Amino acid sequence: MESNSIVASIKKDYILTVLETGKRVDGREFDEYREIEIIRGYAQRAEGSALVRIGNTQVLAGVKLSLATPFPDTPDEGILSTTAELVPLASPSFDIGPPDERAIELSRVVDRALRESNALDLEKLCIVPNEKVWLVNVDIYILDYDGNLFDASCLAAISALLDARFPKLEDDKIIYEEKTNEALPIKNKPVEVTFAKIGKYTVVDPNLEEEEVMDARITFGITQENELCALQKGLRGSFTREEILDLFDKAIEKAKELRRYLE
Amino acid sequence: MESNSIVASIKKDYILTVLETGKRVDGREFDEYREIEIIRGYAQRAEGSALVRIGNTQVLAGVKLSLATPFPDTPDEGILSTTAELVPLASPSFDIGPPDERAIELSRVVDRALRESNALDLEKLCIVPNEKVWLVNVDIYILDYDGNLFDASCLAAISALLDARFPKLEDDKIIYEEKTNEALPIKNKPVEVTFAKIGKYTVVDPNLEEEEVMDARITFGITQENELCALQKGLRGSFTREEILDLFDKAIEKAKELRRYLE
Amino acid sequence: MESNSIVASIKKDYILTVLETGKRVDGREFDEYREIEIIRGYAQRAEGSALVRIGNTQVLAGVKLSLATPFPDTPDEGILSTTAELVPLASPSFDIGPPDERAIELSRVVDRALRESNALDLEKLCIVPNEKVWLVNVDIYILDYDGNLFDASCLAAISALLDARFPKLEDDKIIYEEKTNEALPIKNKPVEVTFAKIGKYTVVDPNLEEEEVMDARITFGITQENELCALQKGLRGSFTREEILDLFDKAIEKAKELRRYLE
Amino acid sequence: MKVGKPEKLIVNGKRLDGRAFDELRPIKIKAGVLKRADGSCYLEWGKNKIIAACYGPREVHPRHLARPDRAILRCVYKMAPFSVKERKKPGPDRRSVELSKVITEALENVVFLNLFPRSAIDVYIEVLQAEGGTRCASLTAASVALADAGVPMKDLVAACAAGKVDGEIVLDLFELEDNYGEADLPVGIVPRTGEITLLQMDGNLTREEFEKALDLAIKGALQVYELQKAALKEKYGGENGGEQ
Amino acid sequence: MKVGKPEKLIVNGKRLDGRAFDELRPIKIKAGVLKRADGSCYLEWGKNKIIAACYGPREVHPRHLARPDRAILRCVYKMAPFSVKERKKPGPDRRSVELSKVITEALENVVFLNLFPRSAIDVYIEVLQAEGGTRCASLTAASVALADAGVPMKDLVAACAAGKVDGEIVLDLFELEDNYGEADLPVGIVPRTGEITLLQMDGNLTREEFEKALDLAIKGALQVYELQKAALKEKYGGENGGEQ
Amino acid sequence: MKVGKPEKLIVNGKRLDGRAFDELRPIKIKAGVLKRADGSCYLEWGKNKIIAACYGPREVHPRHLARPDRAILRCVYKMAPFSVKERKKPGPDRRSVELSKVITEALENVVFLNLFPRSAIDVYIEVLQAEGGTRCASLTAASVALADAGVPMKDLVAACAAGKVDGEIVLDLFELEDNYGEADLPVGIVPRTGEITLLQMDGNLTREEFEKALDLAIKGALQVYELQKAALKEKYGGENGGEQ
Repeated sequence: MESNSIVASIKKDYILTVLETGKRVDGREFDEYREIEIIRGYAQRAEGSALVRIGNTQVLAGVKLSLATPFPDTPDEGILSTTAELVPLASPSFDIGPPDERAIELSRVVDRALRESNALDLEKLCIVPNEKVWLVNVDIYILDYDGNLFDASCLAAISALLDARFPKLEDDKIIYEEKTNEALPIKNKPVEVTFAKIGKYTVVDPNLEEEEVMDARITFGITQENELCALQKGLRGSFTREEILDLFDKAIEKAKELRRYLE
Repeated sequence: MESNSIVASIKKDYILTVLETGKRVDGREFDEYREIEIIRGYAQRAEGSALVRIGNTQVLAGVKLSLATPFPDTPDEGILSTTAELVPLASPSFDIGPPDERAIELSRVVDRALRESNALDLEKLCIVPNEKVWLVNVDIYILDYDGNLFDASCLAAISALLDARFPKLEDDKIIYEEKTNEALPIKNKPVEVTFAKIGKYTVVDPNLEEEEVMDARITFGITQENELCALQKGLRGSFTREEILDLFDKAIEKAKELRRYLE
Repeated sequence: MESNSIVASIKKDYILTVLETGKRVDGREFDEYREIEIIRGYAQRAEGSALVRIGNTQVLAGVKLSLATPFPDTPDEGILSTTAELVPLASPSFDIGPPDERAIELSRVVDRALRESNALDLEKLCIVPNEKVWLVNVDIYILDYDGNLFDASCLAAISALLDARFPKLEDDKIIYEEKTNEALPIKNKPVEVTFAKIGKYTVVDPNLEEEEVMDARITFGITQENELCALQKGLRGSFTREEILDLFDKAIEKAKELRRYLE
Repeated sequence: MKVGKPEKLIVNGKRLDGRAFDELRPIKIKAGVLKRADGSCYLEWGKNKIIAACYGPREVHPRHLARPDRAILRCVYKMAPFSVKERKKPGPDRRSVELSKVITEALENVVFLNLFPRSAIDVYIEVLQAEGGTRCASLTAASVALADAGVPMKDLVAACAAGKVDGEIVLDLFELEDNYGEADLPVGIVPRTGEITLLQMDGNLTREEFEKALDLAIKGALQVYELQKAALKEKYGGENGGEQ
Repeated sequence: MKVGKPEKLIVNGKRLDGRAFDELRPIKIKAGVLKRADGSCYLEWGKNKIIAACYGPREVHPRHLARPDRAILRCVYKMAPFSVKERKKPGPDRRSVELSKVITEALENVVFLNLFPRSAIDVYIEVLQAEGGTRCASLTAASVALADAGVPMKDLVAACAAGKVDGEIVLDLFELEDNYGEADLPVGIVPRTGEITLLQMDGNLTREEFEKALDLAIKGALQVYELQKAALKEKYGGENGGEQ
Repeated sequence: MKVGKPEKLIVNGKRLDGRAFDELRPIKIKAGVLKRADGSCYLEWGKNKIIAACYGPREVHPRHLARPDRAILRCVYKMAPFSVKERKKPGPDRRSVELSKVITEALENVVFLNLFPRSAIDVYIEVLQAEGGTRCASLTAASVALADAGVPMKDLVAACAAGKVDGEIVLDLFELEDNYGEADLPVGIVPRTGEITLLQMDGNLTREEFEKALDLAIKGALQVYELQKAALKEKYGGENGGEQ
């Protein structure tokens, strides 16, 4: 995701010059998100779905339910599986083919927030212990990439889970055409808050221009109890202990803002 | 399958010059097939097989039978599966590796003709509904590529199906060494007829030289009742409504010729 | 595994000059192995393991047991599966990715020696005929490549099998944490002896320098009864009938030496 | 018989979704819906939801695919895992490969590829919600995305299917008709010239039925063409120029 | 015990297919059977049916494989899905990869690779019907395909296996003997020099048995060599020149 | 509840393996254990056994990955099939891909990549025996392998995890604690500067718990740093120079 040398360095100089004035290239404050919009029920063949826009970034998540055998070590729990596709439609830097390391990291960090916050009550997704449980697939589809995929993807995933309704189950077969009114057993609504470090400055919700020059990235997954449920530092740059603790505090504040979009 | 620019354009000019005289580069009429030969039973470890030669093009199809679980939406039907391999032996333009888009298109268009004409009575391939049915694999192997793979492959596939005999079934196990006398339940004998459009001319059964310069290709799958069971237009060129209707009529005539080789 | 032209040819000349004096570049006799060391139980999460060093070549083999359905044609036999990975850690010539032809050949030649000598009594690995048998995976991991992978890998594989103990089996589930005292049913201890032909000279246990210039390679798998259980000639060079018979005799002698490390 | 097949697909002269035989599903087209892509199109066709994006002309990767005398056009048709009833595993299946090929070939006809030697023009099509007829819908959307990217074309390609359902020739099959009907004939046309650049059929049609279906599909495609143009006009303005 | 194993493989001093211990299966070789390939060979060996095709010398793809001082030789052994009892899934398996490697190495010995720097010579081998012994049959066919393509070689490679069946050393194992016998020893030789360029064994042989089997295999390969030459003569004429 | 979860992970103020809350497992580090690699490191950390090897700076393959202004660093984390309870199938899984990425990024911080334009520095990490905490152990070993290869670095990266188990913040989780504990926080630091270059967390921590765990992990990493330096000194000698 690094741009090539000279252009990148000129771009970075420009962005830093603006940051020195206390503003960002798109006019935002350091701790300000771009405009956020969430449209639930966007993809109606999914059991649940949500399109999330953060500025020009667009992410669509769809939830599909099916039946599966539980894992041997959790015989009375359903299964949650999260994937992300960086479809080439969304950016010239995304390629056709199996998920690359960026897509894998993205899906795993979102999965971590969902899983570790117990967003889904997996025990309630058990139908017959050891034999049959609900498999919940959350597929995250990046449609337009203008920065900050982590936060947008996590918002889309949890929104799609909130939107989902169980389909009818008849003699062990799913009647996908008939959705029931029953929602999934949601126990927590985690959100992720990402900061970019550019030179000595740290800004929330980086847009693409900022991501192209950032030195480091850090993502906090925050539960509705303001606890940390996931954390991921990225890129070559570093953070000090103090920066991390400070950003954690900011993340808790931002998480409250984001969680308003989940109501 | 396009040759490179200058050579291709000289070749095309030459072929067009000949077409203007009402003949083709190999001396055929516009609506004339090359010599056709079909050898059934060529590959004897298959339950059925046929080697088809159209001019220098050689295609071998083999039918293997095995047991499988039926698809949930057709619990009382056997399964037909058609694949094609453009093995690198057959042409310098064929590569090692998984089937490319040419091989996939070829197999799907042949499959379509077999399937939509109900060439095989799939219900008669059911052994125990919901549980066990015959799986019929038709594998098409291109051995020498000198043009018109569609028609040759379809002829080879249906010939191999006609050639096939059920192996002995004993306690739910197939004794491949012992073929019975029972033929597969063949209900129809579709054939495919392919035309190439070169400039304003349209010729049946293009050879390789013609394929290398053709603008468009159209394949008609024709049932023994002279109905259309598959249709596939290919390449960058186009056909007008009138051309298509006219070619359909010609395809019906040519199909009768081809079907004679199936008796 | 060939070095590039000029350097390789100078290297070869040098090695041949030394061979003419009756010695090898590392001072060994033609029929002399490098120092051999075998450490059993090296990888303790495996049911059995062994690290083998022949000179600077290091190979680690691990044995894992699990439950499987037997093959239909051997319903009362367990399954032995041998793989080899040329991990890129071991050599600049090894790549990331699925096993290449060198790794496949290596694993198959070791597998052949184990299988054809009946090293494992597969019938004793049957739990319930037709239903459940032990699957024995032998994974060979090349850690440092300084020549003669065949002999080192075969030594590592058989040593790991000798080291292995069955884990506890409880209600059809394997308790990997609890190893029993029961060893695998070992019936034979095959070893492999490899010779390299460089010009007109043939040396046992080639090191990397020798392998880089060798014309041909031949590997004999020898059972504890001094019978041949596997044979593999490699590379572009050739052997005469007489050379092969002579090397077979030498291999029997060397095999006795190697087998001492298995006690 | 197939599980799930309705007893009848036509009841009292109407189709199961209430349409007349020659009636299109509602179609909504919007050009320029993505920021990163050079051109894009969002299309709703009945319950189908499709996005197409165009990138290019741009450098070709891998390089050996570049052609000295023209651009290469590559269309990739893909379905989102959640776009269908039973989750579709990510990764291309054989059907998607074939559809990508015929859509590419249908569009190669109209793009002036020779203007951009050694370049690539890539069109990515994502089916977000599928209800039958995604092939024609995708080709239609891809055309608009190309135009939105400013790629020079001799015309748009407009597409529509006709088919046979319970013995009747009908326009624009939706999913149930597609699955349980007797024939499906997708057609892509270049409206200005009448050329047909996409044509496939599966099912069973007599010579007469085929002619009727072909004509019906062409008629449908011409209606679709108007909507394509309207979408482009809506984005670029068109009162005092452009198509009219 | 293996399911399907016959009680005996040798009955009254004869093998199950009626052959004597030192008797080859019937072999038929034809050179030049494909139009597109630069050289080709059709071979029937017992019930084995094999086609080999040679392309080259030609450009190397991918390029980084090219060698400045010689051509690379690449043989690819493949089985058709319908060539064996239970359908073989398309795509290379581990056995095919190994066979491709040893066949390539056996032929590298005889081809004058240094005449064609930076080139590739590709040999594709397709097993259409398999009945045991396809490795030697493939190597034999590949040799002829190379010669048919006019690739300069110091000699053909001829191949044949011997093995041990019910305690007897026999020539040219067919499938049942291969599956249920005690040893299989495929040998490829360069007849003019006596060099052995392919040699593998699986099974169990004493020192004496090995020597006997090796000699028998070499004898068989020499018979195969005559058939190879005859096939090339039949195509190119050989009365007044060539091999004789 | 998870099958196999112990009733308690902390009994009488001690952890199940007998350690105190702030106690590291025994760690053994040895530099330069492989002949072929340019640099290498063998590391035992509790029951974890890991080898890391460094190759480079060297040519980049495939070439298009080369950067004109700096070297690329590529770390690959892999587990041997027999390193875990149930055999791990060969080939990269999603977890390995993520770990490779974060380890690479953590090390990019300290390597002077701009000294080697158009080059690659590859670090291969093989987990031979796993018992929890392989991420930090791998990063630690990779650092030493880089140093052993003579790759110029501003410092080593030292790593250690802290976490929460039965409500207590503890250092360096072993497998049972990792699987059944409440949180795991791996941390990689550049000791000379205090920079944190690897940081992940899964589980649940309050703000206070996080701070406590972070500080504990940093403390652990500083201990690990001493062992790394000792290992390098043992190989290269360090009495009269180097780090001291």
